[in-house]
Amino acid sequence: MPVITLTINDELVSARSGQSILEACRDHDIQLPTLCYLDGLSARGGCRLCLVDVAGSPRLLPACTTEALENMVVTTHNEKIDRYRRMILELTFAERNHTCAVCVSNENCELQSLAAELGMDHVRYDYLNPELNLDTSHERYGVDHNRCLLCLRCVRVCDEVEGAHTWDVMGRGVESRVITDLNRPWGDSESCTDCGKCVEVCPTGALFDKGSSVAEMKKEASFLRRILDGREKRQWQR
Amino acid sequence: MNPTSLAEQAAQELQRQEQLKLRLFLCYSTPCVAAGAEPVKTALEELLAKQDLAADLEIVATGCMGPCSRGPLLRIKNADGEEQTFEKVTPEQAKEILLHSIANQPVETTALPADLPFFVRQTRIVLSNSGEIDPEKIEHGIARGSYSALAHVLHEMSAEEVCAEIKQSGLRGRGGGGYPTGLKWNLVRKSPAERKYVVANGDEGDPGAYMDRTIMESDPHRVLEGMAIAGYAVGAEQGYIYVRGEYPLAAARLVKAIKAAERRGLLGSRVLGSNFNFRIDLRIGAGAFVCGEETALMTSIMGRRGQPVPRPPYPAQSGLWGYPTLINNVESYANIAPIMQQGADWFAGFGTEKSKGTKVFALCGEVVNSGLIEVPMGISLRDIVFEIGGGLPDGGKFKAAQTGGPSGGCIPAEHLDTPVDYESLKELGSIMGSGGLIVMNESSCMPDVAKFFMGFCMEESCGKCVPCRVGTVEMYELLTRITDGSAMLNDLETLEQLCRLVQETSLCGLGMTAPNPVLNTLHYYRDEYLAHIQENNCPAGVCQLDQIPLLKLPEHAAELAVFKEEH
Amino acid sequence: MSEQQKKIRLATVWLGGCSGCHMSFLDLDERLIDLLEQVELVYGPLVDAKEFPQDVDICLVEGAVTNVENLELARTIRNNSKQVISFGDCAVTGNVTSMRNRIPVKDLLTAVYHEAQAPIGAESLKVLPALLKKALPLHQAVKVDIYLPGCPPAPERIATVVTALLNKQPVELQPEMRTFG
Amino acid sequence: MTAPTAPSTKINDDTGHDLKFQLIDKALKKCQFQQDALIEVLHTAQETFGHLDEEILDYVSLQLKLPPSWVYGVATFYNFFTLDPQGEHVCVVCLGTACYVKGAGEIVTRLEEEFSIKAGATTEDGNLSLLTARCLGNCSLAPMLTLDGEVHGKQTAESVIAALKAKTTQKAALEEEKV
Repeated sequence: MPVITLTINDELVSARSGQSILEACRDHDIQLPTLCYLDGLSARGGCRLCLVDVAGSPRLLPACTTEALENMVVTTHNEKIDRYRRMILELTFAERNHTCAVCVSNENCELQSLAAELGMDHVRYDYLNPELNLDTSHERYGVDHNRCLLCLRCVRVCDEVEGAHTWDVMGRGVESRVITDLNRPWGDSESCTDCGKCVEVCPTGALFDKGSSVAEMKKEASFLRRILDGREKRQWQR
Repeated sequence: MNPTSLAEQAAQELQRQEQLKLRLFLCYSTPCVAAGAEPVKTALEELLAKQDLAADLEIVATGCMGPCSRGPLLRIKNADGEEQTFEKVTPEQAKEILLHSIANQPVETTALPADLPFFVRQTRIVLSNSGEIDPEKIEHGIARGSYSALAHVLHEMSAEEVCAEIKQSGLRGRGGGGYPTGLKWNLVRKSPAERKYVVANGDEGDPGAYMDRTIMESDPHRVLEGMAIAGYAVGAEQGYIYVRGEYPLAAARLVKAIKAAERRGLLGSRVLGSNFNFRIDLRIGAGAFVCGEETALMTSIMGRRGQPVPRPPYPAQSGLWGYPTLINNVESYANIAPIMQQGADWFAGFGTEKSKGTKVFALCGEVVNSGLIEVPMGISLRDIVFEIGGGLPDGGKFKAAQTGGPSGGCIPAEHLDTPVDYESLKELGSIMGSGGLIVMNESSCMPDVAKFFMGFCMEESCGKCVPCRVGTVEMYELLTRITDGSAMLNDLETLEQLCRLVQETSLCGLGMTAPNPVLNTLHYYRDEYLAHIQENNCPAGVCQLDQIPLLKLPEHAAELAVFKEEH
Repeated sequence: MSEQQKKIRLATVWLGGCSGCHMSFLDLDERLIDLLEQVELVYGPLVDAKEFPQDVDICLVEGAVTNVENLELARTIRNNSKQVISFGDCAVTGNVTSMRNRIPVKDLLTAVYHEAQAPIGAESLKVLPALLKKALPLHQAVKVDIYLPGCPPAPERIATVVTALLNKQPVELQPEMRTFG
Repeated sequence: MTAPTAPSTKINDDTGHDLKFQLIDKALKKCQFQQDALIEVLHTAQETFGHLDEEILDYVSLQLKLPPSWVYGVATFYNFFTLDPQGEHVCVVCLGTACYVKGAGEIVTRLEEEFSIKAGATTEDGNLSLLTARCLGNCSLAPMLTLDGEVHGKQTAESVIAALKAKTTQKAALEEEKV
């Protein structure tokens, strides 16, 4: 595969042609915060945390959906980008009811740890406190919309990897919500295969194993790369 | 049909029209119909039938004539080509006008003066057929040159030449962005692909804008012809025209127009006897402002949730179903045929150095003559509002002209002499937008207007990216506080910072431009914001300001809605 | 006396919270002794003072701002303290205290004072300070200088912040020390 | 979940119901069951039934071979589609900029008070749905609204209330006559 060279944070790095800026960064251990991106799923560009500055572009670009190109000059961190990332996290926290202290994913949550990492220590905007429910109709799993970020990893993993497309989104704007089938209780879903991939890839406590209490829910999304490599490259690892 | 038979049909139809003693043009576009054009038409038809005059006379139900606030409009044209236009016509007046005109007697009803600035200050290129033809009769259009540009292009020009001509004309996107149309066409033309698409964006969503609707309703063939020329120029055989769901009449007329054109070989296979095939399908929107954004519009054409996708890749590289797609606004396409007919240099003779041609505006709000106008680029706002528009009614004082809808801003009185072109409006913190121009008087409160637009963006946000989905709600909350009296001074700072964030980090144009009305009004009318916050005073007298800032609550503890004895 | 005056004046406040943050403060254990050599504890649930004093150097505020009384006290704290610290998740984010925010105040009071297992009775409402529509994090009411998150913040976090403040050094919590929850 | 029912096999005493499904079938055939035509099919269904309930969405999803959640997602994304039945009469107040600066907001508030419903809702008796629109493109008639699809320009709160009352009492009178 042809190799290209680009500059990231004043350093020349090489990348495979067709790779995204984010993939190039991760290959060179350059840290970029992400929430909606997950290795193995299609990139979406929705959480806006991986925005980077690309010389010549009037706008900040999401590293996950922007292809790395020859001679590109990329800056992943500066005062403005870091501030914007914190503000975006503030908005994310303000949107739903993320009460870390009583969440099943406390201490194992990507949102929680990103906030700490990026120094987002308080939210200046009004908490919207939406009225949202908890669906525990499924035999093994539950969905708590209070903790959902609308990253749509569940929707994508269900469609792209499991092939069931049980999940999708209803409504729009701040009223958007993930749904199963025709917005029926998850437990009634005919398309759901109960595989649990959605639960494992969910970055917060929105999807969880039933029975887990505060701080008990631990997730492992690396299975995705393993099974995808196994499937695509026929490299099953045992 | 081939170019020769097209010209023949045009000549035939013209001849027929010339033989008529009298032609009555009745504006039959949505505003005039709402104002009562239908009974006028019935009355005229009955009279015609009774007097057995159908052979010598013709009633033409036309598209928009312009001054919508004066509807129903009736124009009468005799065999000598003399014309008179009547406003606010009732069925009785219409009959009287008809009878007297037949008898060659002076009409009692006063006609609009022929030199009305509303008419004479306009330059009609896009709207040249609007109000002159029955949009449902293709012959009317053909008689006025419809499809002759297409015939010329198909038989005399190469695709490259067409793109070059458009580039030379200086035409820029009329949907608001102002991207040079010729450049876009060339990009798509050069994109190698087995299949390409042409899309017309008729999802005119800006509140207070109805230019595209009028174009589609009044002269649908103009749009179809422009799309076909584009298809030829970029190498596409399939076009889609995406019409806003709120415009059923435009959709119905386009369906009829497409069928009529296909029947005559003006669209479909081997167009006008050439080797070029071009089909156009209609897609009807279902009510989502974000679908005006090009990538969202394309996902909607594909039957999905109309959410935008990050650019790059641009539609010119990867659009509908991953193929290169040319997407232009309806008004942009409506400019194509005249450019090809009369040449790029002729077109470039209108307008300013960087903004060529004309622009159609929907002039409305607090203005005497509201309606649809087409003016050369570079005309001053003052001329539009006070000459064409006739100023404000009831002695109202001009406060602002809003352009660009929820992505634009308010231009204050001190900038009335600014020429209307892409760059000048941008410098003022507004945008050309698709062409809504709303005049406001002193009774409009600017923070309230900003809140109105933010509410719009909040409800229309698709929800894909965080800054727009949540940021618009938070900005709306802050503006609500300012307009209900509970804001504190630091809220203004929070609001401004949030505006910058949403502008710079949103995924698509909706979010990126959503803060514009706030930033723009904060720039020109900051005093008004401060009056709300510091003096608890709404200068325009719009806002209630009956809420209490948080920190002052302890002083009002007694009035707070606490659960007391009433239970 | 002059020795005393040099001591740093520390106040702790308990607004809408469970006092868990104060418990965690007490969990500083033997470090409390060192601390008290440097500071004078002038106000809080741990000392007997009726009025919030003037000239406070450091004030740790636990809990969310949930009623008018909290709001009034928050104002007083801000006006009389050099450094205000949002102490624990309820003060920083609203946390558990703000879980009532989805319920209209009237319904909330009905549920608690009329329908609860052992109804307290309407008369108690007369002495109840007016509830705000929403329980708010402290910084949404008054300016806050330092955020000390955690539910409760571990004693190590408290020690880090307080030590830095006493040494007049900038407060910088490491990422693992600034998680919510 | 109820199994998707094809209209032909459906036991239904309401023959109008079957006819309506036939209209959807026609739309499906016209678009050759192309998945891309989902919005067109939903348009037809909305026009035919006046709303999109679970049975309809389930049927469309089955016929187009699209996941149910996909269909539901599309149906709830666009303003035109409603999942609940609309009232006997529908009043859509335009809230475009021109109408807004000429007082359309006030009209909505007054109507909400008069009929004790929020914009977007239907009265309990199912008589009236009060909706708002983001510009219907009749700005020269501002403030304007539509009553059962008919355009009414230059309105005031009083004129709308009068027109709506006339409509609702008209119906009551007709019913009385029948009795």
